[in-house]
Amino acid sequence: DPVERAFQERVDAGQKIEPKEWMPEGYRKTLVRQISQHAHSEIVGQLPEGNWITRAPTLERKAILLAKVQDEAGHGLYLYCAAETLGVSRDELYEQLHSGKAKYSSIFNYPTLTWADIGAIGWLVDGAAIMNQVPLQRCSYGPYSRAMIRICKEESFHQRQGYDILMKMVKGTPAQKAMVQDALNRWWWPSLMMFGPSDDASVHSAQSMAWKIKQNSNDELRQKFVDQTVPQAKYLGLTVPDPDLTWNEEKGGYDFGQPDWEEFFNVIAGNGPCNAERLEARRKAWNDGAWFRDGLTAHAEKMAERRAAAKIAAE
Amino acid sequence: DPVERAFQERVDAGQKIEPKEWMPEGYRKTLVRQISQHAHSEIVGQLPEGNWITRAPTLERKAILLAKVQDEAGHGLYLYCAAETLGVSRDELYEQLHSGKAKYSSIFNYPTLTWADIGAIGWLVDGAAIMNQVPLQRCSYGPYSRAMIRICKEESFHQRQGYDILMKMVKGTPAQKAMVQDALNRWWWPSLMMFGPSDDASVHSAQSMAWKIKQNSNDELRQKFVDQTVPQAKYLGLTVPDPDLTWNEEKGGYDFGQPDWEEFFNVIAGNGPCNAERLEARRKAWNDGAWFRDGLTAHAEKMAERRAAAKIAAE
Amino acid sequence: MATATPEATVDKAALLEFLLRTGDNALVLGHRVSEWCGHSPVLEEDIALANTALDLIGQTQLWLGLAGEVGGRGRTADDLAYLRDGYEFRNLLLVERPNGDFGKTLMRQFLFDAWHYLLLKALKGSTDRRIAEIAEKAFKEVAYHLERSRDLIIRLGDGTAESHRRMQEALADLWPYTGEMFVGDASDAALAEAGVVPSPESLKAGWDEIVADALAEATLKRPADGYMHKGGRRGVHTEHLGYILSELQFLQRAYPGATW
Amino acid sequence: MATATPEATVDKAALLEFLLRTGDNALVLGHRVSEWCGHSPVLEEDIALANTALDLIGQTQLWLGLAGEVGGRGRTADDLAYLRDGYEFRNLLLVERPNGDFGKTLMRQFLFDAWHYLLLKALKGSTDRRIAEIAEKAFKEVAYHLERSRDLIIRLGDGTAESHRRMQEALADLWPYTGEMFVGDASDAALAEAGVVPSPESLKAGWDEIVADALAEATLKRPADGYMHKGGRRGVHTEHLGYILSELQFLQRAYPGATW
Repeated sequence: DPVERAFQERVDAGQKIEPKEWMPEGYRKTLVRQISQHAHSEIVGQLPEGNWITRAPTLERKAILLAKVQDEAGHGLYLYCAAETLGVSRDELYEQLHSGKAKYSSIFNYPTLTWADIGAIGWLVDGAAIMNQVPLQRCSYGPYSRAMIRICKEESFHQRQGYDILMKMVKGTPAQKAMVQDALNRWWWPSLMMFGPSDDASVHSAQSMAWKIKQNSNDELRQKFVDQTVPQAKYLGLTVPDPDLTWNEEKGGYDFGQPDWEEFFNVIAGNGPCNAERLEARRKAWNDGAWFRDGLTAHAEKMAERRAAAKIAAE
Repeated sequence: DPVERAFQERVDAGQKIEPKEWMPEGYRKTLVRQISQHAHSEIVGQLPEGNWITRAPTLERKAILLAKVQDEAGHGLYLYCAAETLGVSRDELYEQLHSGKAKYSSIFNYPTLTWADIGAIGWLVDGAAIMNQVPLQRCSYGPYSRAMIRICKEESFHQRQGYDILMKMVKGTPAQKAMVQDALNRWWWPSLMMFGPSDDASVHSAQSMAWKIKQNSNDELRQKFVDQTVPQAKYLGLTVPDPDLTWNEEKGGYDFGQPDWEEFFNVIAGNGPCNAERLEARRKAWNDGAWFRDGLTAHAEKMAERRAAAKIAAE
Repeated sequence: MATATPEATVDKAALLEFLLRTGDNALVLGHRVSEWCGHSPVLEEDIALANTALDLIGQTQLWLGLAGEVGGRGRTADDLAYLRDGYEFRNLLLVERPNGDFGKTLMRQFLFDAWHYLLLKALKGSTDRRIAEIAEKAFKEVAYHLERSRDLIIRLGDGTAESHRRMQEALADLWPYTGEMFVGDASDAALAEAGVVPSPESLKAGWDEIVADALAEATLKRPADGYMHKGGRRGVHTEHLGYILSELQFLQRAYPGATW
Repeated sequence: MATATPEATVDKAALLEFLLRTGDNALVLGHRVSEWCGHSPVLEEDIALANTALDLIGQTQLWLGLAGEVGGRGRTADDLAYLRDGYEFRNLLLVERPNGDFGKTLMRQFLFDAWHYLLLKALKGSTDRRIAEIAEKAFKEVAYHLERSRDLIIRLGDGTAESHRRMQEALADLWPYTGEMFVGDASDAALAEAGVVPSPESLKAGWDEIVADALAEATLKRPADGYMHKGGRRGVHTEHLGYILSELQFLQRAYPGATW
């Protein structure tokens, strides 16, 4: 197909594809799936962190956390807008989320149990997200690429703030330091899982790479994340909960153990500690808010009618 | 009317009136109003104390408070049963409570703001209640009289426990002692109001006295309460928040100021700090529980049918 | 740093009282608003509410920070927020009302914003430079809060029958908590006299006007001015505040002296 | 007093772990049940729930009291209840589930009671006399809890269509939290070996039977044994526990060292 070939050539040449241009149906579908999944993750991601806003330990930390969660909602907004350029409405995407058809990042199905978890999410979860997202700034689809540029800038700020929470805590009381180690123990493996299974197990990877929707393999990114994060853990005086972790001089990186992929697939299948609650919270927010959205719509319609009537009367 | 005269003679002679005996309609009505109001007070009275069960400061205090609130529910039960002997069902009485037609003791429209309030309720509110209730043990209506005998025994136990809470606190830190004084400041006047307005302002009093439903005047009981309570306050090292309080050697009792009767009538009219919330809590409990009560009823009917069918089959 | 300013002539206890009242309002309302995080009816509202809460927490830092200075016992804004018990809080009862449905949250916000806006506007002219400076910053934020909450209650009041009903109900529920905003005490009078703060009573006419205009546009009926609850400004709260504080203060209480 | 008993040969850490687990179950479930106080569907239930909570708090005092002795650091039952943070709690996730509607509360109670009953029954024969004595007392109470919760879930399961639906839904929601009751670790194994406690696995068959009987009578369908949540027994809880503790511990945390 010459059209498809021309499309691929533009992608190969590093040109951006824009909303009104022709694109293969598979490309569109893959993008919608990926962008909306990412958007849903930002939205659901408000919940585990929101869980500590009312309990943040200082006014400053509360303000920082509020600002962070606000940013995440903002990211969700950019991403839904990017998805909308592909011809799918935000309401449709919500419907997919609420029905359980669409996924969001499994990491948000883990609970935030102590304040150290808020630090760990910034450091590890945002850290892993950035690792995944930095290459997406160069994604072939223009609106997605531009959304990712904005998002990455804010995410690295969040990551630093997370690390800062932990830094303060490890310098604190023994109880605080123990909380940080406990948080690392619980978040380490789920963070590694955020890059997805080994690429041999991933079906969509090759085509996504060709389309420049995906730019690096899952294993590549995971390696990079481990190499970046282990020294940070050491700096905090923490022990990474992986007995197999060793420096491999030859490859210039760490060797490390495999996450529990059975747990990973279990969480994806809905059996994570918080899947039911996260989804229920989002459904409830949406359903309870129906009257509000209807109210605003009705008002907008009334105003339009009134303006039209006024216009006729004036003529 | 000779029947009525005979009735009055029996009352005068100190005989108990029992459910199936003839009684004047006014007597029945007054009793229903008074007993149900008392029953409702026990039920609504669970709420302000229940507010601190999950926050009780020690396991022992939590257990004591749970037992107390359980007793109050039990009192409610005796009293609804006593009212039922007068031909009015518990559901009818609930309906009157939920619709706002029936009253309950206004004291429960005040909030419990600190742990000291739990002590103050035991000491002052139960203390005033006992003062009101002790004479009712000799009430002319048998079932009510017997209910009051059981209730009074438990209430005096509650009063001692409340005083004990405060005793422990005034011996504690300055913050604890300040909490106790603050609780006395807030509960003193509402407790005096529990005896109702001065008798000149009370319509039902004379007839109720004649029927031995009521045995002492409001002012008499209030005086007795003040005389009993002021020394207890002193023993706790507290200041009673009444500038007019002075010992009157001649009458052998205290002279004291008037409660703010405007506040009293405001709270009765529904404007107390917690009226709306207390009533809403009771309504919600009742409405949310409809499916539960229906379920039990349906099951009981099924069982009755099954038993009947089994009986027929066996014949 | 504060003791050498000309404001030192003003009664310190009255000033502290005012700063606690103003800071506690921001803290407690900020807390309530932040409870919505991730649970609001649309994404734009999640963002807007987080933003409102953020502004209010920022204002809390300023007001309670100044209160700490004025109090002169070396207490920080965090000490005041996290280490006082309920009866030491001075916020209006209005701001501790439970969120209820989203309409009630918005109505509470509007009724408070209209007052907060007028208060800050007047405080910009305070004879106490420190207060005037905080008010200057907060006023800009709160002018926007008011614009937003006013707009939303109008749209929902004049929306569907259901949204109208909910807003009218929210108004009825919250109305008895608005009177407390306008009842001054001796401490207010002293500060008003010195030109440090407006007297609470002086804000009533302006508030009535803002509210009447918005309600008219929202097709909502202003409730009768019946009985008004009060107590928050002198530390007598509702049962809700205790639960707010048990969450808010948990970490500082459980790990005394730790830094975060 | 405890160190001279023959049980001193048993691993102290394992014993402490067991006592905390057992005490924390009673404490947290007692807390949840007590949240209903004054809000249940009928007066008789208000009384019954207060009674259940009371029994559980009483049991907490005994188990945590013994834990304090065994721990040997001079901690009382109150210290353990009020001064540990969430990750130090050892209760099952099941007991910290939110109350939900009354049906869910009853179903949680039944699923727990059936296990609790079997546990205590076995503990009556513990080689540790102190444990056997506590179990003796608690068993009588819990036998009654089970009788009650079993009876109610049967009546509601076989009641109206609506009550049946609610009970089936409650069962589905809570079922994934029942697996944790039967998964032992090294510490359980060591104690079981010494005859101090039954192994968690050994309670499964009896529980299955009690549950199957009751569900059949209740016309409820037993959910498939799918994925089971765990973590509570090793201190990894759900987000709910933190809120429970912020209430439960407020006074002890806010006024450290005060006596009540």
